[in-house]
Amino acid sequence: MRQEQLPDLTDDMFQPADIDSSKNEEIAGESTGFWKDAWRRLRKNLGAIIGIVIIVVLSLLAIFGPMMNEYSYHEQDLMRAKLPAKVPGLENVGFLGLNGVDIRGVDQYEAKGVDEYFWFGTDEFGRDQWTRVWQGTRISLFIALAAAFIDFVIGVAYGGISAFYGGRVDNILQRIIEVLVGIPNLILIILFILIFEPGILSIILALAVTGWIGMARIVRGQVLKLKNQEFVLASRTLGASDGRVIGRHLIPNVLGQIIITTMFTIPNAIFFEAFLSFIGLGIRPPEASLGSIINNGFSSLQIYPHLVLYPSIVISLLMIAFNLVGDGLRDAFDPKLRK
Amino acid sequence: MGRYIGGRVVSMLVTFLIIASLTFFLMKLLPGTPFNNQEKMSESQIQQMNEKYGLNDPVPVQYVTYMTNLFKGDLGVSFQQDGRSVTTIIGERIGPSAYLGFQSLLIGTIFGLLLGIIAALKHNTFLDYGSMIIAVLGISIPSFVIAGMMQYWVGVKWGMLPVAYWEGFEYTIMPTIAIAAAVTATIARFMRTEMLEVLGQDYITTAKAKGLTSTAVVIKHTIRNASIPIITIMGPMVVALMTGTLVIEQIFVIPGLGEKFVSSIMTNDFPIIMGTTLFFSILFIVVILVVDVLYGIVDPRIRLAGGK
Amino acid sequence: GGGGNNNAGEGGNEGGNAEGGEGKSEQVLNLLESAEIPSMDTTQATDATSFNAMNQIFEGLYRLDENNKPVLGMAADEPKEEEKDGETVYTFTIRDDANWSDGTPVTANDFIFAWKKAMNPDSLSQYASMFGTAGIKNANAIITEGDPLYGKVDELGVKAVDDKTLEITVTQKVPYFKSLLTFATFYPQPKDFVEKQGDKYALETDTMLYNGPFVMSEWNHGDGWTFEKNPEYWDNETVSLEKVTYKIVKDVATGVNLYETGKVDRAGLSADFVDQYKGNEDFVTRLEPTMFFLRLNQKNEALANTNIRKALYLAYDREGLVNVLLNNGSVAAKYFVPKEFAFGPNGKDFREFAPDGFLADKGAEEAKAAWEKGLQEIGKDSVDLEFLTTDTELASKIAEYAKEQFQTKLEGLNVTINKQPWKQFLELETAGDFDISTGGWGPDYPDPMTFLYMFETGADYNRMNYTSEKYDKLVSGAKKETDLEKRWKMMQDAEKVLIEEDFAIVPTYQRGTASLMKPYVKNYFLHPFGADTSLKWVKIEGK
Amino acid sequence: MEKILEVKDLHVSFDTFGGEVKAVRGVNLHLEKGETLAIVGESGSGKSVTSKAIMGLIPNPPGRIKEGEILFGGKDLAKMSEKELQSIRGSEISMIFQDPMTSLNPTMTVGKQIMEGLIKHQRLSKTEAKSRAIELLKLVGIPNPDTRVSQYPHQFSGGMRQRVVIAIALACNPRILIADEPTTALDVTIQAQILELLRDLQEKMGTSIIFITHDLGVVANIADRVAVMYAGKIVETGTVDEIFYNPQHPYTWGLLGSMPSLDTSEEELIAIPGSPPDLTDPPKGDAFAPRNPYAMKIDTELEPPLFKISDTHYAATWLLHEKAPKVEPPEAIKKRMKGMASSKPTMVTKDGERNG
Amino acid sequence: MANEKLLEIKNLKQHFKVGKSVVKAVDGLTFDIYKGETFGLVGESGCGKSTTGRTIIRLYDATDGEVIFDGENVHGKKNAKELKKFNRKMQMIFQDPYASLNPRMTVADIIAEGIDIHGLAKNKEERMARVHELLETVGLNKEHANRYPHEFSGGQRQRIGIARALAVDPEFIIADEPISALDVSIQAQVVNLMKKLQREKGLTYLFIAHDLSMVKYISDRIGVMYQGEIVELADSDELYADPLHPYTQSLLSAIPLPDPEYERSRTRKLYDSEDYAPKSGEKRVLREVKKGHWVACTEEEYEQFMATV
Ligand SMILES: Nc1ncnc2c1ncn2[C@@H]1O[C@H](COP(=O)(O)OP(=O)(O)OP(=O)(O)O)[C@@H](O)[C@H]1O
Ligand SMILES: Nc1ncnc2c1ncn2[C@@H]1O[C@H](COP(=O)(O)OP(=O)(O)OP(=O)(O)O)[C@@H](O)[C@H]1O
Ligand SMILES: [Mg+2]
Ligand SMILES: [Mg+2]
Repeated sequence: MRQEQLPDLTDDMFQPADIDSSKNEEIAGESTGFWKDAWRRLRKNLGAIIGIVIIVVLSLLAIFGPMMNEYSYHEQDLMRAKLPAKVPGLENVGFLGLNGVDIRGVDQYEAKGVDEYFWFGTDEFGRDQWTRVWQGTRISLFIALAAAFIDFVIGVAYGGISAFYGGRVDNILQRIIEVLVGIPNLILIILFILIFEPGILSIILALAVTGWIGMARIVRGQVLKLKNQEFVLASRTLGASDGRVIGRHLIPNVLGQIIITTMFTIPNAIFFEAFLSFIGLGIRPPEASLGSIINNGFSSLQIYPHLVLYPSIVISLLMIAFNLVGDGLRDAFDPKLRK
Repeated sequence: MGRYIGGRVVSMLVTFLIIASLTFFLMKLLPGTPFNNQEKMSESQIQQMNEKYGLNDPVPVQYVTYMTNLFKGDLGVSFQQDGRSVTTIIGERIGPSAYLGFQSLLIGTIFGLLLGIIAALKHNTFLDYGSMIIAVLGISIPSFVIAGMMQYWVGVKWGMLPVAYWEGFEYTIMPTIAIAAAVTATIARFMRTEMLEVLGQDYITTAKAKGLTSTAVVIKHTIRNASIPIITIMGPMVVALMTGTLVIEQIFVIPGLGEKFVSSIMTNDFPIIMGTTLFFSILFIVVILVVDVLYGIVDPRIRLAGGK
Repeated sequence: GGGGNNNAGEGGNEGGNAEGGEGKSEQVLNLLESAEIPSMDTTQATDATSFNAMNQIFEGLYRLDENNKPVLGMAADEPKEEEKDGETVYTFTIRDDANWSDGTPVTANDFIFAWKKAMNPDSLSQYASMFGTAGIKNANAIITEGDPLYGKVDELGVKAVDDKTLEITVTQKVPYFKSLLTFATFYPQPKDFVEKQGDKYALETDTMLYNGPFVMSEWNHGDGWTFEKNPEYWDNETVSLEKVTYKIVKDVATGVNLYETGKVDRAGLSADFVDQYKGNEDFVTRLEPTMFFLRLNQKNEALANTNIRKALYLAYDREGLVNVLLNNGSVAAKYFVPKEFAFGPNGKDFREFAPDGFLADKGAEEAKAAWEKGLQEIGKDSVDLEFLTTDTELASKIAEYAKEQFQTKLEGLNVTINKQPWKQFLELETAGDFDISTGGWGPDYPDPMTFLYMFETGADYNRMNYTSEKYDKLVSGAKKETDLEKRWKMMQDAEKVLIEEDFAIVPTYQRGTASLMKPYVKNYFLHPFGADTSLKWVKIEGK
Repeated sequence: MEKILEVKDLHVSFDTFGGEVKAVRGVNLHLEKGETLAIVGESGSGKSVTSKAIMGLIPNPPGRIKEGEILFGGKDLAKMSEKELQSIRGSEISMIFQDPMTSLNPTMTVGKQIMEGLIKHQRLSKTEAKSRAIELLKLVGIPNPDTRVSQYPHQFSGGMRQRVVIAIALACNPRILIADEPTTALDVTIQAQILELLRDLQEKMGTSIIFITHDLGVVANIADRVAVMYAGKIVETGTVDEIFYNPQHPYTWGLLGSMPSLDTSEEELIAIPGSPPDLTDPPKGDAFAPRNPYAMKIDTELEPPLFKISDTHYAATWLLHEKAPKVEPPEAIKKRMKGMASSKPTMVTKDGERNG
Repeated sequence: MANEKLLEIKNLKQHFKVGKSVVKAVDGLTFDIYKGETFGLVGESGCGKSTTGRTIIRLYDATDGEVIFDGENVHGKKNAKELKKFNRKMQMIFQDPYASLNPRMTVADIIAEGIDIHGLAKNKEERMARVHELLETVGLNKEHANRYPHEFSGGQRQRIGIARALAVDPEFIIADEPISALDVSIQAQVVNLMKKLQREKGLTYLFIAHDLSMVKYISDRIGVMYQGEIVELADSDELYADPLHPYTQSLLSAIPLPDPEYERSRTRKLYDSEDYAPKSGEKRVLREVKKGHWVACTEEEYEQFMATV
């Protein structure tokens, strides 16, 4: 401290200061709960925000996209089949390829005498791809969310019970998982779809047959760790019932992990549904999921790339978005970053 | 160690038996008969075929017969491929699948580790984001799309690699890339997380305090410790690669097991379904055991615990 | 041979051509197949891939030529015909130079051995009924359970007079008798060798013997196989190809890519690729005698009504289907017996009496009228129908198309698609558990009867509860009728009843296939029944 | 005495979510050859950050040395390149960390971990390094060093692991050893052993030690001089006797008073009320003022300068200013103050000038 | 201090199965705690102190032995209601101020957990009033009620933990190393608070720690544990003045005190349980060598101790 910075030190300044002792324990700033704090972290994570924005936009498009033009997802018109994408306004921006010209350089709109614009082109039935892609997104998302939800319910219950009761219960439940894991899940899923009526419901159930195992494992691990934590012991010494311990202490503390896991389950389910479509076990046409649209277009990948391109972009964006959000949440919930 | 493995083998056998039984009964729920060209068969012919393959017996009897034969090492003969034994069929199919799976795993792991390491070391930089974008794309784009694009551009348009078939090393390149993309992505993400975790450990600070160069710290102390947990995801991945390559096998005309597996389900070729399922289950169980043992070898902390 | 079923609809990947050397073209042909060979035992095989392979390496008494006419194969001459007691005895002489690939002669016993094996309940061929179709004595009885002759294969009307003389006794002369003899089920098998091999017979290349133009030199199950010229073949001078390779390729795009890079000489095309290759000099289409149609299950109250069925028949726009969706040379069909398939006593196409089928000029207008009438008759204003189909890409496309066609044109109709894997599909269809289902049928022999017998009352393939006395009478009459002109007429009438009067089925299209074939492949013959191709005459020229 | 290390006006900050954490805010200290300097202070006061700054191990980002010099052998460590630092770390200056359970790499034998530094700095061959490692293990008192050398950390008990960590730090005979709470995680008996070991080694090798701890008992045991840190600053420094028997800063009083001595009878311990300040926004004036029962108005406005009490004893509190009222330290502290009549404190400016 | 026994522990054993082996964490403890006193339990890490505390409060079911609280056996078969009553009388304060508070609950909810479980408040207002009162008791203020644990420093958290324990008005509190994880300057806050509460509410403490100077300061009597057993037990001054068991001596000689002069002269005594193993194969049992001073010794050693006293 430089001398000239020292002003005159008057006697007065050496009088005892009245320090408000209650201020001692004051905590500055707003109270931040776990969720609020996590949200704050998440907000600072650019990737996660991009992910959230993508999910929101795609979800909105999944809801409203099919209504944005006059075509329905099943309306066929073979006269306008397999048109490439053409978007008003963007049609003149050459490199975007949204001008209705196919890869051989022919303007198909002109060739087929079509005046309308199909933003994502049309498929082999002349159905509007835009409408179908968003319709498909809707179904894919629905399947994924539903499968994730079932995984969540079964996984949390199973893992929670296994860890909470421990001992023999845990042992038996873990053996069961071992066996389930030993059966390649592809066969289980395929058998499931074959035995039940094909359709959205059986796909969801099939995805859920083995899907919950990951969740169960994570919940079990977490609960095992938590149940000997001192705050749980404290609650027990206060005479808390099992229900209370589970509901107030265990679940809220594994919730973060559960959400993260779910975030990764969703893209996996979307992906697996696409895979099932590929081996011909998809949903009933003319309804379509993103997977089945890609699968249908796949055979003409070289000739009509637009049939694969747009749904692929959407599915990839969805996967990326959920992964980004999952990663972001993991960082946001990471206890190591908190004090 | 020996006793530990012994104990594990016993529990593996039990698991295996349960899986075998479960699959058997599940399979019996499959609709339809296993006969080809059923459309041209009359009722009585179907009956005769059922008789011939013992499909008219009550399911429990079939089960006992199957399990007895199984213990004799007899997996039966394929319904679809007249008279060829299941073991022969699996035997001739496993080679390409195993080779492809192994090669993809190797390449995917190497690249995944590299990407993950780079991302972690350059945490929150452009390189980190770049690697993670690659990683996420790797998981996001369906492998058959990657495969189809490659076949067309690399194979046909540029003529750099053979379009399909399984006739030598250059034939394995494209399928390997298509499969390895997802492996790379998964490993890269995992590795990044683990690396970041390890980089924050005290022993890394200790190593730095010794005056080791950053490279030495990363190579000697970080990578090894970060890779250990990766071993655990390798187990399921190995099996997934063996079963899950069917799409790639189809596109690149590779006579592998994955393709056979799915087609046997589609054609109700019961002995093949059972055979392949059991094969995969054994593979899976063994791989898990190997992974656990390996884990113990790589991580000295576990070795002793396991040895008790 | 091979029955067209729904599964076989996609652009098949049989195809072929050869790579040429310098100067004179190298006589090698590289082809694709879409499936594995399930069996090389002529009595056990059931599928197109096996039959096709067998046609190149085995030979029966006859084989099909370029024009699908039976020409002499193992038989040295046309048979002697003797008629007595309403039975006809054909006596065939087997070529002196007909040998198996190990040099042993092909004998009359080899034929009888193989045929009896096919009829034997222990090793029953799924095609055992062909012997009955050919009219061979006792054939039907031997394979009918409960019949006193059941299982007594020695009662089959065939006899080896000596090593090279074979007698076949038929109780009914059928016009397509010789064509049937080209079919794999009628091939011989080397008795001693087969018995020596036991279970192993025909499992690998070294556990079988060949008597056809080629031998199988390599067989990598699941991957492909290779044929080489058979030096022991009696007519090996005609055979040009030295080597033929087959690869199993299930993905159409892969096949096309392989074709583009010169790895194969022939590749099947799917609709999308047709757009790309139409106009290309390699592009070929071919009309096959395989028919696709919809079964309308008359168990369903609405479908029991003729007007409703008529409405469905008329509402379906087949042009869009064949020109845009299939786009592979398929032809819109309002008929059931295919074009360019069966030729009458006068040498004219069966179809000529109604070239474009029935009610060819009627369309959506009439469909609507019939629909309304039908609805009135059943007293409903809406109908829900379940459309059963398989899960292949093409099948679901067609189903989607049909659904849209029906729903947009027929007000009050609601169609639900039930997509099932093939096995499950058959299960449901056989059980009559459907309203509309997709069907396909390919001929087993070159005669309209191979189609028409399907829908007799109670027939195995009449899964839609269709009964018509008139139809039954015409068909059974035609079966017995020996006057070929009359028989022909009866069959044409039957088709008319089936479709124009009863609308029992809704025919949709006659299948075409589009493929690419290298122009240097010459004499590549395709057949409408039996084996798909004959490679015996193929030459590589000007490569 | 020879100053082998001198830290001048060191400022270290971390950029975090909550803003800039000013972890170290102008630390001055020096270390003499062969002595042990103890740094005490409560959690978060910047002890570890200071020592890491000396080692050049502040993680960047988020941390950075904002200002100040760290002079070692005439060179400023704060301005050295990473490469130069690497040649100093482990050979000239080494460090021991708090938790022996986590400071060793679990997948490498302890021998290898000791050898690494030797191979790097002394260019020993593998076999030489190994025999040296065995020697070192023996030196730190590990029985059967020959077999122990090829074992893994998990096969050692906590106390033994800390010995291994010490062996690693001592491998290249460093001139300075920084021990950051090396015994906090250990049992008292093992702690005593480790302290003895460190003292022995210091005697044998003449190493200078910076010993960080918050256990005053340990300080009394091992230190020659003591620096008391609070909120990123050194608030009092002096010889161990000066700090224990003549403490001048109210924070030091608090620290000493909060520990019962074996003869403390029933009276209350002196608790320092409240919690340490938030270093993202350190309070104006004296950071300790809000918790200081003797706080004066000036404390809330002006940061106190260092007052010199003796040649070795300095404290930063306005209480030492001539105008400040004479305050009585608490009873417990008064009891400690034995015959160390304080000479008149003088104010010291930053550059060492005196001010009457 | 009334000499009324609040807690009697008789031959308490707690064995854990770890894989196939058994860890005898607590192996035959016997001691009493009197009403209103602080009983200190010291010993090296892993000797079974925490296990003892947790077994007493029934977080573990004892393998063997009795815990008699207020004349009732705690480990007998009990129904839920009786257990609940018992939970109100005995409470625990934990070691790790970070792990002992549920990070997802507000301070108010944490403190009020006991109130909620036992239905001690009629309505929300009463509950909040009680929470505020408790916060004040432990030196925090109302405003803290709606904050989350991570916003507090270690000392504050520990005080929240104390408030939680106090919420049900217990008679007996087990404090398992309540200050080990805290800063020196903050340790005093907690210790002073505990002493204050004892004075005001007549609480009885079982104080577990390894910091001997603090234990001596706070405890009336101290038990020294070694490998699951008590080796010496005496009044705290007595124990420090005249430690008889060599382990106690070694422990005491190892503590550094904040007094440089003392430190310069302190010499450490070593203890090796194997050297000290009784040769005769006899087992050492706790015997009272002076009034209130118990030492684990053999018959022979007992004679010796008695002789020197
Ligand atoms: N990597 C970092 N990122 C952000 N802040 C940090 C980091 N390292 C230290 N700090 C902050 O610097 C301040 C001083 O920390 P330091 O570790 O030096 O404390 P200390 O005195 O060693 O405490 P302890 O006794 O707990 O070890 C603390 O407020 C801490 O939060
Ligand atoms: N739940 C348990 N399962 C198995 N072993 C246990 C369990 N709890 C404690 N132990 C073992 O019992 C012994 C005594 O442990 P305890 O925690 O009581 O020691 P402590 O004296 O409290 O030690 P510290 O001072 O480290 O807290 C240790 O060896 C410990 O590993
Ligand atoms: Mg520190
Ligand atoms: Mg403990």
